[in-house]
Amino acid sequence: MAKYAPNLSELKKELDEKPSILKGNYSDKEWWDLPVEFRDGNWCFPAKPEVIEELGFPNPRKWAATDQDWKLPDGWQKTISEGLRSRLKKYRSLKLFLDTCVRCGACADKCHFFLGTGDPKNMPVLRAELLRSVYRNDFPLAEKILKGFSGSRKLTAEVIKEWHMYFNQCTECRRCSLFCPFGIDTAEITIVARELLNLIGVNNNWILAPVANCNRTGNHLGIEPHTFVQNIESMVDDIEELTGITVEPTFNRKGAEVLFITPSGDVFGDPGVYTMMGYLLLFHHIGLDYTISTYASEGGNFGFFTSNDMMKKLNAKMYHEARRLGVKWILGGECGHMWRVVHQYMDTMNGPADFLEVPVSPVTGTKFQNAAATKMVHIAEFTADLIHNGKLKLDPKRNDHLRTTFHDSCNIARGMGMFEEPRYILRNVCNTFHEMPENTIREQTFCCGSGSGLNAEEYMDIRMRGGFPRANAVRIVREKHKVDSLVTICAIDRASLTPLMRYWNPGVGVYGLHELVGNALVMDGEKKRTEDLRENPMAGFEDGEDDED
Amino acid sequence: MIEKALKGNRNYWAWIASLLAVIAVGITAYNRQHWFGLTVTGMGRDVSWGFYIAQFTFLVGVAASAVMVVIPYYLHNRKEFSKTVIIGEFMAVAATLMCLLFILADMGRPDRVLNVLLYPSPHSMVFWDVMVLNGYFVINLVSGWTVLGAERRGVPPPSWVKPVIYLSIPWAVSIHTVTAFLYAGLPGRHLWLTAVLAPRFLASAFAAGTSLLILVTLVIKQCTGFDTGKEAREKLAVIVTYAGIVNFFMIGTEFFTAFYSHVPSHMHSLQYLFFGLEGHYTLVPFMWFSLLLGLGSLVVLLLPGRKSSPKWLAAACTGLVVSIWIDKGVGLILGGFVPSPLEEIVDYQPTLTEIGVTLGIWAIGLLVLTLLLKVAVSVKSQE
Amino acid sequence: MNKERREFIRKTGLGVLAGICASSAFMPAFSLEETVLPAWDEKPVPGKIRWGMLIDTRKCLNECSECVAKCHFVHNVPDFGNRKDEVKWIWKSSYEHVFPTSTQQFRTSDVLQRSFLALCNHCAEAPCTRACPTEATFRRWDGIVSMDYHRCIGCRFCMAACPYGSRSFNWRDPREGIKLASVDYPTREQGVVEKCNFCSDRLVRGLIPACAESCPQKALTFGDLNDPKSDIRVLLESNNTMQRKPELGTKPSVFYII
Amino acid sequence: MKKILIPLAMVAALALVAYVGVEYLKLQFIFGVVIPYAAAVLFVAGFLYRIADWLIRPVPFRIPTTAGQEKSLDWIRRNPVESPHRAWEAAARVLSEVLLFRSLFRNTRAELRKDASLAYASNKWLWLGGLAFHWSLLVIVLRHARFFFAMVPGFADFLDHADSFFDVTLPAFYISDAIALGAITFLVARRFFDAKVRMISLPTDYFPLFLIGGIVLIGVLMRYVVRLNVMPVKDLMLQLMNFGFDPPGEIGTLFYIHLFLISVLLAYFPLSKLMHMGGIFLSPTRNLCNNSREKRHVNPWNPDIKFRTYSEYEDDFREKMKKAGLPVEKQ
Amino acid sequence: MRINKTILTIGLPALLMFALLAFFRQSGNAVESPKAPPAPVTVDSTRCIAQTEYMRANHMKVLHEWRNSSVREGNRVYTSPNGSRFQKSLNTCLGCHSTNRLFCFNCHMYANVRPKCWNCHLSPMETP
Repeated sequence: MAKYAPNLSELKKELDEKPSILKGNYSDKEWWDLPVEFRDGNWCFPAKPEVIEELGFPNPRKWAATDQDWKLPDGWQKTISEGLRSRLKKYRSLKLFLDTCVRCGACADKCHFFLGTGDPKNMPVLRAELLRSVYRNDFPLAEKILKGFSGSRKLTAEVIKEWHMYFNQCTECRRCSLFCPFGIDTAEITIVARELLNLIGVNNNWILAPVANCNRTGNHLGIEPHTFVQNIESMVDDIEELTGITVEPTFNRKGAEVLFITPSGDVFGDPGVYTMMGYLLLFHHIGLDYTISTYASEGGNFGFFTSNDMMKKLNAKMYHEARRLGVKWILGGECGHMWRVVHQYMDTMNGPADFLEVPVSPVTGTKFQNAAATKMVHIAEFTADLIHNGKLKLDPKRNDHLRTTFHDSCNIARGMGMFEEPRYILRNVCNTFHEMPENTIREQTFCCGSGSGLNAEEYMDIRMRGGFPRANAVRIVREKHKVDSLVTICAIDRASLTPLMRYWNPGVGVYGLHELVGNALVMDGEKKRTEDLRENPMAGFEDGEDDED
Repeated sequence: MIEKALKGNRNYWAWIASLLAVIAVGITAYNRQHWFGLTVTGMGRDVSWGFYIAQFTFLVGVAASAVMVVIPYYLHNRKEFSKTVIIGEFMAVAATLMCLLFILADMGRPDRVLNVLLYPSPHSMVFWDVMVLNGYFVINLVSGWTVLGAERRGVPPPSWVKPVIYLSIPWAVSIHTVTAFLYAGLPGRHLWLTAVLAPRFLASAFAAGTSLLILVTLVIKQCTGFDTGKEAREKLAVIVTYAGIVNFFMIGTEFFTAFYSHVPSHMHSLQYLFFGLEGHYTLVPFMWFSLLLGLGSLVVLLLPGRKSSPKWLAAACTGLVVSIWIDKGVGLILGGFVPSPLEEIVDYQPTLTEIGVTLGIWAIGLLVLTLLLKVAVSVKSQE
Repeated sequence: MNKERREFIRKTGLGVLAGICASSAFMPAFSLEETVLPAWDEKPVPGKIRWGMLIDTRKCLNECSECVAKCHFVHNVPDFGNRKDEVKWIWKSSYEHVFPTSTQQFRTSDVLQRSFLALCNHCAEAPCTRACPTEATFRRWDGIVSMDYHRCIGCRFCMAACPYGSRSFNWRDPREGIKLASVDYPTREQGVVEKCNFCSDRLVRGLIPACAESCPQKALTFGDLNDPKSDIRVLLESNNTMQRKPELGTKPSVFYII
Repeated sequence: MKKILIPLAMVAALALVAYVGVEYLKLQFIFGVVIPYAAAVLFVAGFLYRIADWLIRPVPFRIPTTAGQEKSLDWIRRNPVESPHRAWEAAARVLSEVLLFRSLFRNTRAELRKDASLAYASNKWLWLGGLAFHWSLLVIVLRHARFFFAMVPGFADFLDHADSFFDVTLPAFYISDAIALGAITFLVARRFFDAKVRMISLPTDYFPLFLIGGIVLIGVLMRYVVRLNVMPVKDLMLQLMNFGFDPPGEIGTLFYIHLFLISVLLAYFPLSKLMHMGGIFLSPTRNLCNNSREKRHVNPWNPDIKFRTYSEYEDDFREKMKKAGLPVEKQ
Repeated sequence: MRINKTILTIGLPALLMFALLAFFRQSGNAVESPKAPPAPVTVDSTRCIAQTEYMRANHMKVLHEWRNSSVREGNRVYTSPNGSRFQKSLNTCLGCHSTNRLFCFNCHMYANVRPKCWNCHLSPMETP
């Protein structure tokens, strides 16, 4: 971390002392005169040529953002302007959002990157202006006449550098969109800008490598089927050791009732694996007839951060696999952007899923009418329904060693609208839950700072700054209520909040919601539990441990 | 922050809806008055002020009583008032707003209200009253809102608020003094022409306004579970007791001056109010009820231990509020007009329209108070 | 052109016009008065004149109310027939009502039976002008306490301040209470206060107040109190007179011979 | 500074054009009849074109910004306006944006305080100023109906009456005039004094503000200060409404400046950010239902993408899968 | 399908526009386009206090100023630039203008301006 991020006291000093327009210091320059500077920690490594080739993307080459010459392909200006033109035809949202902004500034201080960096171009309105200024120059006739009056500018290599910088300092979290009086969603603009950049080979390895992996092996991490199974089986062993219960997940099994898909981070990464153990315990507890696919082994979709086509391509596997296995419906694990894709895009892109049935919980009989078309249920909805119907034996005291707060992941909050279910579950599985301050939760939640494929190690500087508003909110509940556990329902959050907390709020752990469910579940035939899924001692259960010894 | 007032449970919205219904009645009634003129009220040539001005006078007192929490909290740093002080300030805001609305409702030509500012007349007490009331409204709203806003986001309030809050203390005294001067400076009205009127207003304000404040805190506790603290309430009850005693003492001195001097014109109004004059007895039962109720409430407050029982406290406070509302609102205003300068007696009775408008304005005041307190309680009880 | 225009008005505004005509229905047929130049043609010097009135109550006939009728007709004072909405500029009342603080024991029965005229006293120290928040009522250059109906906000503070009950409020639209209208003076609007103006509208035309003019007994003497040679001053100096409620220090300009 | 002065100078120059044109060149007919017609045509045609131009572009995905609980389990209270599930709920959402500026109501101001801590202050001034600005302008436009119709429509008459409630000046003082001028001042001042907004503001942001400000100011001048005879103005307006081409009567130059600036505003409207007036109704993040899991949304250009099928995958990993005990389709 | 949509999106507003135009045309035909009222012939404008044009635009200002100066200051005489003297009174105006009963209302109705003057003061309508 040290190499790519300033140490905390330096960053704090900078936030305290450096003048910025966030603090009301006027800038003496116009935004288009501000230079773009790439330095350690503020750019992601570009995709390796072999990855580009594997994906069939244009302009594979070795380059770095710090290079003077980015080796853009011949005629790149034309590629960009034609790319933009065709996308304007395809998306009303893009055209409308480029046209209707009045620059009222309501969004200005809503972006976590702006709050963390103080960089004016991180005000969502200016981020969009980066593209808008070029659009205005190339498109509507009248504005062309009024050039210089409307802030139009030419498309130059400098502009591309600026795009690369700032459209990769946007996590498509949509917080700005919430406050915009016209609902202008910078995410829509960032999505298109990143598509355009990909057209001329300006890209991000941390996004494209997982995309290539996912295409080939079925998941972002590139885990091949046998390793995938081994990983889960080692979790099964851990679970047996901790609880004395043998859970029995099945793989690629035809005829199961439910296909379970979760981000591969839950299978491979710490602390996601504990969440996975939670799922396995839960499914065992209720005796769910489910299977896990090694082919559709990824819930997340980095295609979403690449291009519309790529998103569709990666997503197509879910329905394809569900049809092949003949399941009735799909259950999805905890993930942020996975659910944005499933909720808002999947059925449109790869539906209709006529071969599936409207999901019905086999335990409670609840029909998930809200998933009648997609046929895919969110695990939090599923579990909340179980708890509400009293189908789970829970002992919230088992989470007494944790004082929790809940982080709404941006996609689940503003791209799906799920707020109550996870809170309901959390209140049922643990006894101490405190909300963070009101302007930082629910629909106003702050991004972890590393979403949308920016979770790269070399990007640590920007990530720690972008996560600052979230970390600051956690700090407040930590000081006020001694909160030490940040619960979330997003795989990227689990991966990215962990270093963020280590950086800003050491001592705060990051947990998946179903990890806490797994802790609290009282399983039939289990042995005396004294440790949570992380093998940390539970509070208040030590006596039992002594007895056993 | 006001968005907090837009979130509430079923009871909250039912309360808001019923207030809105009453406001609608009030608007309808006012519309009638605006169209047909003030003839639709009970006022007339001889009793030319009535219910509206009575409510106004009473509510100025309610507004002024905010200092009874501001002084101990900000001047003497008594922490037990920390939760009550915002309620006092917001009550002052709502009460001042009602005062202004009652003045407006009483005006024959509300469309010309801006004339007061366009042709400022420093020799007129009304001009000063409009100034101090608007000022008090702004001071309390701004200071209360700012302090609450700072508390909501967990930061210290900006430094400019302190002077504004200190300013509110003499300002509170001024609103009631100027209001008393409205009456006390008129040559032909013997009931009002007394130097003790301003101090009497202040005493009754600190008794009735503070009682109302105690009642509001009790209602909040009942409805939201937000408790401003027993200690604060009991301290306020002490203030109520002494202010009440001073108030009744001053009423007594008025009686002495009038009846011992035996000047007929000085006695007439008091005779009309308390004993009836020339066959007119309309207000006599009300005035005695007020007097006995007020004294009874004071006795309850003075009895040991009764203050700490919420029920007794609520009863005594309600008693004092009603007593002073009758005495200072209705009695004082009507008593000033009867007998008239020509020694004629004309009884006054509010009409339904007048009562409708009055209820409407009270409902507006309660609505504003509810919204403000909803915000305050939401902020104060946030995690 | 004109015809077209009228045609248009007829088509578009018949309703509005009808309304206006209806409201004017109570107006008798008459022609407007010729424009007359005022009795003085310069801006008056403040304080030079102070108009006053002396009422010789001995001459006043109990059954006569010519002055009241004339005044109220000339100034379009409405009559609604009830006390509550009553508007009056000048009226007759008993001794103990007009002089409540001067009632003494054992008055002659003559005085007790006599009726007394009451009207605005046009006080030199008027409490009403002090109370008015907009200077809608003010003391003019010639001592008349005047009302500016265009500025009055209808707060009725002047009514509370007036110790003589001389002020009336338009509780309702006064035009409804005018049976016979005069063109010499405008009507008032609902919601403003009005009172005797000492016929400032007539003074400007060189006429004396309507009440004084109409009195068959010539009981009312009007004149300049600042002019020692004026009739009123001569009478004041040769008679024992009194003012209403002199103890209040309002210095009324209306005097009574009892 | 330049980006403020240039639009200001532009508005002044436009006013000067009308002044010179009418006062010296006597082009009353051009400024009173020709230009207003041209501007109206440009406005209507341009506005419709821009709307149509948006409408013909598809909305491939259902992307509402969800600001409240979606419809899920029956016992979970959902938020029908912030996360609309039915069309009328989405319509209510759009209307709440259009009429009440719902999203701006949420506005906060981030404060970076000492010791690197953030606080979010409730900040509704922009909401209030914007609301005051738009509503007062709407009222002003509607009550101008008295110039455009021989018989004034009832609601415009009512608005006129309510707007001139206060009996202050002659001719009657309009409350909306004061509010509009105040709001414009606030919006300009905000662009100038707020460091963030100053940076994002372009000349195109100041220009319409100054233009509208100029129009209102001249209107106020005409009504309360200079005083024009409104008879020929109404003649002209009625004629314009009837598509006549008679030369206008004697009207003060100020009126022509007022009319010319309005014409410029009308013509400029479809070319500029002012089109947000139409755009707000079409915003896909606000006008779509959040029910994409329940009802299928169709993308008219849904591309046909070849994805890696299971059989291709199995072909690659068959041996490894078999070793791991995974079932395979082909042996 | 898409073409239909396009036609609909352009066609509908166009239709609406056409309907609006038709409506205005129609309403225009119903009433002949009225002109500003001509100066009433019966008025001898040389005797008026000012030029007709000035009075048309500023009569309210004149009346307002007259009222203030006469009622509050006793300044009752107005001397016009050509030396004629008038009493500052609405009656001065109506002395001439009452011959046309629609004198005020012609324009005031045309412009839909309803001041409160006539609530108290006589209008030409109220003369025989």
